[in-house]
Amino acid sequence: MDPILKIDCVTKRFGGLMALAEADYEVRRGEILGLIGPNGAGKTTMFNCIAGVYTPSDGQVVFSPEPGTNIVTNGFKPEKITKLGIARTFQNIRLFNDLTVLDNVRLGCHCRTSSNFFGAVIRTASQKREEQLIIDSAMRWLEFVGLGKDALSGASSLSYGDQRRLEIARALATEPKLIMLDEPAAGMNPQETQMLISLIQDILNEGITVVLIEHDMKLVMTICERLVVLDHGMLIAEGSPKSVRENPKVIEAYLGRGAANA
Amino acid sequence: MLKVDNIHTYYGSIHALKGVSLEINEGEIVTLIGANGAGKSTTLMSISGVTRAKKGSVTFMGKDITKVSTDKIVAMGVTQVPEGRMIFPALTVEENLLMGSYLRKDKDVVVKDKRMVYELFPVLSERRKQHGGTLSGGEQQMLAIGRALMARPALLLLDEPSLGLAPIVVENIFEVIKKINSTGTTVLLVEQNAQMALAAADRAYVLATGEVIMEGTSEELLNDPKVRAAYLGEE
Amino acid sequence: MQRKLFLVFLIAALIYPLAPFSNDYLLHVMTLVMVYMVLAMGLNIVPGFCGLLDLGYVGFFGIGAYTSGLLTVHYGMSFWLIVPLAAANGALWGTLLGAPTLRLTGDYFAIVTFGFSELVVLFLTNEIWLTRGPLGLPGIEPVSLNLEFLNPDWFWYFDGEAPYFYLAVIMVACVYFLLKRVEDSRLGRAWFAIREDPLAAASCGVNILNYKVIAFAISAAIGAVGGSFFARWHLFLSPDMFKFWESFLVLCMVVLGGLGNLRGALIGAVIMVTLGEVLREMLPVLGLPPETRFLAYGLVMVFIMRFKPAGFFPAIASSSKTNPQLVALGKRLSQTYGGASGSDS
Amino acid sequence: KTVKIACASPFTGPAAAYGDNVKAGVEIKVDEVNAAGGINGAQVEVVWMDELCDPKEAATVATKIARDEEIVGIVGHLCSSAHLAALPTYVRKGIAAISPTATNVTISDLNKDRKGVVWSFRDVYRDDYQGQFLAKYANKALGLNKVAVFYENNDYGIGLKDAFVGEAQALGMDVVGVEAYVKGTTDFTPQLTKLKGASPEGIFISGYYNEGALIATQAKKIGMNVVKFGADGLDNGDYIKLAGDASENTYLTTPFIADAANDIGKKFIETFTARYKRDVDYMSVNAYDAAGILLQAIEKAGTDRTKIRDYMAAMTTPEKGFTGASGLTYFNEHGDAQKSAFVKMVKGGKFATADKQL
Amino acid sequence: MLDQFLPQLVNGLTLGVIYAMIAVGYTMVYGVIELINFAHGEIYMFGAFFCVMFISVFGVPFYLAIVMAMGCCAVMGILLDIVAYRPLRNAPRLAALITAIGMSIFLQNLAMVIWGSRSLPFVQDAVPAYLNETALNMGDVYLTWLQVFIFAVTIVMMLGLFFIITYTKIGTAMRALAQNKTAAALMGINVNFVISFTFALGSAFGAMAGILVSVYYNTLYPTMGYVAGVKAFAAAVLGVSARFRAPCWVAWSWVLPRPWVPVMSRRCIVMVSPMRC
Ligand SMILES: Nc1ncnc2c1ncn2[C@@H]1O[C@H](COP(=O)(O)OP(=O)(O)OP(=O)(O)O)[C@@H](O)[C@H]1O
Ligand SMILES: Nc1ncnc2c1ncn2[C@@H]1O[C@H](COP(=O)(O)OP(=O)(O)OP(=O)(O)O)[C@@H](O)[C@H]1O
Ligand SMILES: [Mg+2]
Ligand SMILES: [Mg+2]
Repeated sequence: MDPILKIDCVTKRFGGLMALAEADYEVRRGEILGLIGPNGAGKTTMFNCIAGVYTPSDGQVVFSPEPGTNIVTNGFKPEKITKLGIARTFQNIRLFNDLTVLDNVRLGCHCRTSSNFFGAVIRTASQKREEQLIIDSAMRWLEFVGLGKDALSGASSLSYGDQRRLEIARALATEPKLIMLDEPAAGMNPQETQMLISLIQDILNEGITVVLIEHDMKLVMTICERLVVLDHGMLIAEGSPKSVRENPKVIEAYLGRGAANA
Repeated sequence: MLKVDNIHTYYGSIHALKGVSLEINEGEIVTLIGANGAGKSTTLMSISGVTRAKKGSVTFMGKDITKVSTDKIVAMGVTQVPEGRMIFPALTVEENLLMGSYLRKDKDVVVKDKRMVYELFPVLSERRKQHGGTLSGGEQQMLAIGRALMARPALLLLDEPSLGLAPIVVENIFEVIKKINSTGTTVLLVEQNAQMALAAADRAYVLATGEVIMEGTSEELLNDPKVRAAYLGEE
Repeated sequence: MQRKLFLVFLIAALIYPLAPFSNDYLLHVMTLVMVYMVLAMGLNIVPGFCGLLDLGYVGFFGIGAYTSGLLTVHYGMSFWLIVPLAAANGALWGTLLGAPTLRLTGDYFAIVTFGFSELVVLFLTNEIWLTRGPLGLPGIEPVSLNLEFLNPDWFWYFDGEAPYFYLAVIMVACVYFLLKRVEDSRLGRAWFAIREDPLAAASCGVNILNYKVIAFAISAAIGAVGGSFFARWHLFLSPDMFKFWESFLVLCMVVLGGLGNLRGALIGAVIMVTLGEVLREMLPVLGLPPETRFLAYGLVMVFIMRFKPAGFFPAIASSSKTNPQLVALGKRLSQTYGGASGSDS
Repeated sequence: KTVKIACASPFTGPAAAYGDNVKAGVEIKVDEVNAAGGINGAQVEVVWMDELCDPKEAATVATKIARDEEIVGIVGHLCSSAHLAALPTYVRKGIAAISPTATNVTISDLNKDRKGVVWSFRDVYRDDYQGQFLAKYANKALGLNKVAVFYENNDYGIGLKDAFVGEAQALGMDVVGVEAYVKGTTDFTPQLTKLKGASPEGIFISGYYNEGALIATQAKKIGMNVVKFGADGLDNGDYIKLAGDASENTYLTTPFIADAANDIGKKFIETFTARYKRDVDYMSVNAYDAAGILLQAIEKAGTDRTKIRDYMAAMTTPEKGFTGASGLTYFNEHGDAQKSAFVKMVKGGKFATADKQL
Repeated sequence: MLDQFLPQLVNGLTLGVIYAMIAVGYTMVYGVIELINFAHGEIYMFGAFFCVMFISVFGVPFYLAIVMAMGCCAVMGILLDIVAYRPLRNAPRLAALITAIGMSIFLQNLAMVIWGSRSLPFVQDAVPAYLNETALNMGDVYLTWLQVFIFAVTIVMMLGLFFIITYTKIGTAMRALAQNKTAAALMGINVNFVISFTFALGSAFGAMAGILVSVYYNTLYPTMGYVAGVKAFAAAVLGVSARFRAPCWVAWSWVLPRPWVPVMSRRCIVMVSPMRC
């Protein structure tokens, strides 16, 4: 199994504080990797380092969109990384609230399209075709996450769970190789979590690798093939859900006795 | 203690609450469950007077607070942990906590409470001097809860306190809720994690699309098949 | 219904100048309104579409005006040549100013633009060798239409207000449709994304800085076009016509009309320009001295904002109603999902 | 029945104070005429047009005036820039304007239509005339050789300054410093301290009285008790009020000196001070006379715009001239007033004829 | 050059502190509700006029008149907030900005209608004589007591303000409110009161500045708020960018109005400084 993403001794400092301390692991092509750990362990920071919001103070992030091609993405701007094929969602939803649901997803298509000012002004045939393409693929992703019917309504009028799904659709529209979900199930009730689980499975079937941060053990244990556990920015455990669940370090730092009822 | 009598709340044209009524007695833990967009947060906001109820009335300790301004309501002892944390990003953790005790005069007790909060959430005491905005999601959640505790409220409104917290902390949170309840604070709890909410609460209301569709003691609801299917995620 | 009324009004306005009873004063005011319409639409791009506060827009207006004025006075260049040149010049300065400073967020950027417009005024005031400074730039030739290559006596001076009126109409129409199209395109969406949430925009692959600069340059170019027309119409320029107050005036138009909405910009221009003239008429009728004119002016502004905080046309992604592709989509949706499909866009 | 004339000036905005002066002059004139039974039985009505001294507004106002057939003539504009902006309309529409205050030189070239017919006149000195005159006066009468110059950075200030400096150098005077300032500046100490080093014998203030007063005061503050002199821009009672005793021995050119005024002037002063409770300033006087000229033209030539213009254009010799509060006025072929300048000075806290005249 | 530098420095500082005082008004309001309150310049102007009115019409003694004028302007500031801005609390930010501009136009013209458009001298004989005497004099540098007074007043007021903002309850309330109104309300902070208080304080400062300027130059006129306002506005935003970092805006507000800093370079400073502050 060749890795799609290598996290190579990545360290991130904020002043005195070490949010990530030589975290070191890899994401395999076509898997669902769970990234868990206590609050403030550095999970979101990890995402931000991969997505180019932060640059690692130390170490490398190596991304290989195709088997064989390895790109060190340190210091790349977010838009560049998106173009390379890494998409992400945010821990606290960040949608374009004043835009329609469709427009949110159309924006996802931005980095795969090219029409410019002049194209926009003199509506060339090619530009029209492109617009149609954008709309079609946007709709496809909306249907995919089950928001097809709300395409033309305002993003802010969606309920919380739907907003999460919309954010995922937007990320998928960038046609990523790897998608990172930050606590997708937060604030969802069990029913919606169920729907989310199947959605993530579908994403995988699209041939997209998934990394997700989640505190909902039920979800994590059901769909993740492997787990990586961070604590104080350090890797404390890695492996199958089962092995991680038994790991005393993890229980002590993260799961607690209640691990049973997950 | 608190009586919400058939309130209607709107966001512009959106009719978010369509006549919600509920009642909370001194010393209870009452929980409010329901799907996303059911109107739980709106209910809490209407109680705190942030979003005003167009129709209906809210009475607290026998006083009608439907039209009373938010700060007065808080002064009467109703504190909320709002959805989405709403911590002060540019204030340090410490300052955030002190804002919680803004209305309190008993300085020395405040200091004690602060220590109590730090014991409750050790992470926070590590981050003491850090700006609230740079905290991690979960840390912010803890800060929001701690800040509310600093107010020593008579009635505590919690909106999804367990959101984004590690399992170990979640258990812990529910312990805390029980504890402060035992020290005489009444609690109104909104939760997605209905399982634990019902376990902790004495009574519960079920909200759907802005209306109360069910109410009863936690046991009744826990054993109600409809509830189990809809909110405890059992097939 | 409303639409019909509007069309009737529009046509009436268009044929009015030909009517025997038409009077220059009204035409002059209408033309002035249209100049400001162009400015308002141009400015709208920056705060309206990209969500950046720009307090120095008049700077580009001035650049355009003086480019046009000077080229006319010194080289007697034809208006039709000047317009593109002025636009280019505006865009150039827009880029030069934007590229380094658009990294600044919020009001720091506002201050920079503010400083820039002051800088332009200072340049115009102090570089007397070029602009004649405060003495102003009088004696600019009016626009002329020269078709002599078709027919030896096809040469017209734009004399009086009517021809300028129509020229302005054309200008406004062009800018309006240009922006309408941009608004509903990949470019426009990118701007909105930046306005809503830069980080999310970046994670959609939008290169924020580039798009901001593009927006700024386009807006500058439009301002310059307005200026180049203004110079050849007004026939006199002086630096203090481009004081920062003008920037605020245009900003007021944009906000009063409805930030981020083109029709709003148009309405805003009409209100802010005519208001002054209307009051000029009204005050004597109400028996108030002329000194109270701007007293009332200020009050009216306050009241409009009080009762229409989001302006007359609150911004909404209206494109889905006009864009055929989206209309088609809407139909398809309501077929597949029945009436359920929300379309409160 | 009534005759309408327009008076276009800033009545609001930063320049409103000046507009006020013009308004006063015109009001008095018109009231006099009306009191005396109007023009050929018709009462005179003034349409006040506020243009904020802003070219854009001025151009608008111009079209508004031009379109109202009842209006037969215009007193205005106050600011040269506004006047220049309005001119094209007046020329195109053929209505005569007479400005009491616009001194900019370029007006003389742009006030003619393609056939060379003059449509705008002015009852005020051109900048260059005053500038040169003052230079001569400073040198010959006051015997100054070393002068410093302050000028407001606007058309008036610059025009005046250029003329003055040019003439001064021609006369072999030594101009030790030329400092610009913008309207609304309140602090001149820096420039003054700088100039103090060069120890000039006099300061030429090429601007208006508000800033002029500040310059005088601050010059005194830092111990520069030198002669100050300026043009009609300083000619306002407020100059003395604001500058206090710092205004002592300031010399300025003016079309009009209170204590040397003719009877018309004397009468005007009475009415003015009685009505407005302040000292007469040159703007009011010029406005008074400008209105006078216009009304006389109407009286003689009737209410036809062109005829009125022709009448004024014909006032090219002293005989055909108009005698008003500021003495005799007639125009040259460019419509510029030909009148002799007086010099007055501040003495004992008020204006008085300067002891030396040229 | 140097022999001129010192006196200029003194004079510049005098002005600088005054501008700083106006800037404070902006900074506070801006800091709390992110509103560029353009009407602040007019408050400053009204301060001067009120003071003169109290002296010349009611014969109030100089210092008392100052205090009274400040009081009036404080009230005026509060009214301004209640009437104009409060209704727009939840409206888009620019709406309030436009209202501010409208208010500024309104107030300026109101003053013109009330007191006429021409400049008035400050009632000199009401000003205690010793203020115009030189306090200390060494070579080119000399300070009048008035300047001393100006410095003293400013320093005292600034310190007071600093104390209020950093140490008092209402100060912290201001800072909290600036970040999240809802949350602040949920802490039991009376939002409207705090904002009104901010306006009152800022306006009082503005009034004081206006009075000092009009005494210093012995002139006041309805449009004086316009120029001062704009300069202070620039200074204020730069100040805000430095988050209540006093020295920064004192410095800027001192540099900006200096004529002897070549105009061009001054504007350049305005342009680059945000990146530096
Ligand atoms: N910009 C910053 N400045 C300073 N400290 C920061 C910053 N961002 C994050 N941190 C700190 O780094 C640590 C890791 O933050 P991070 O958001 O990655 O935690 P997390 O694993 O996502 O926790 P949670 O599960 O609660 O979201 C936290 O303790 C936080 O306080
Ligand atoms: N600020 C707002 N503007 C417009 N509509 C809103 C706003 N806030 C909530 N709503 C709408 O009001 C209804 C109730 O929202 P509310 O947040 O109270 O639901 P909730 O039960 O708290 O859901 P969740 O579990 O996601 O918090 C929803 O339909 C939501 O779309
Ligand atoms: Mg996180
Ligand atoms: Mg909620």
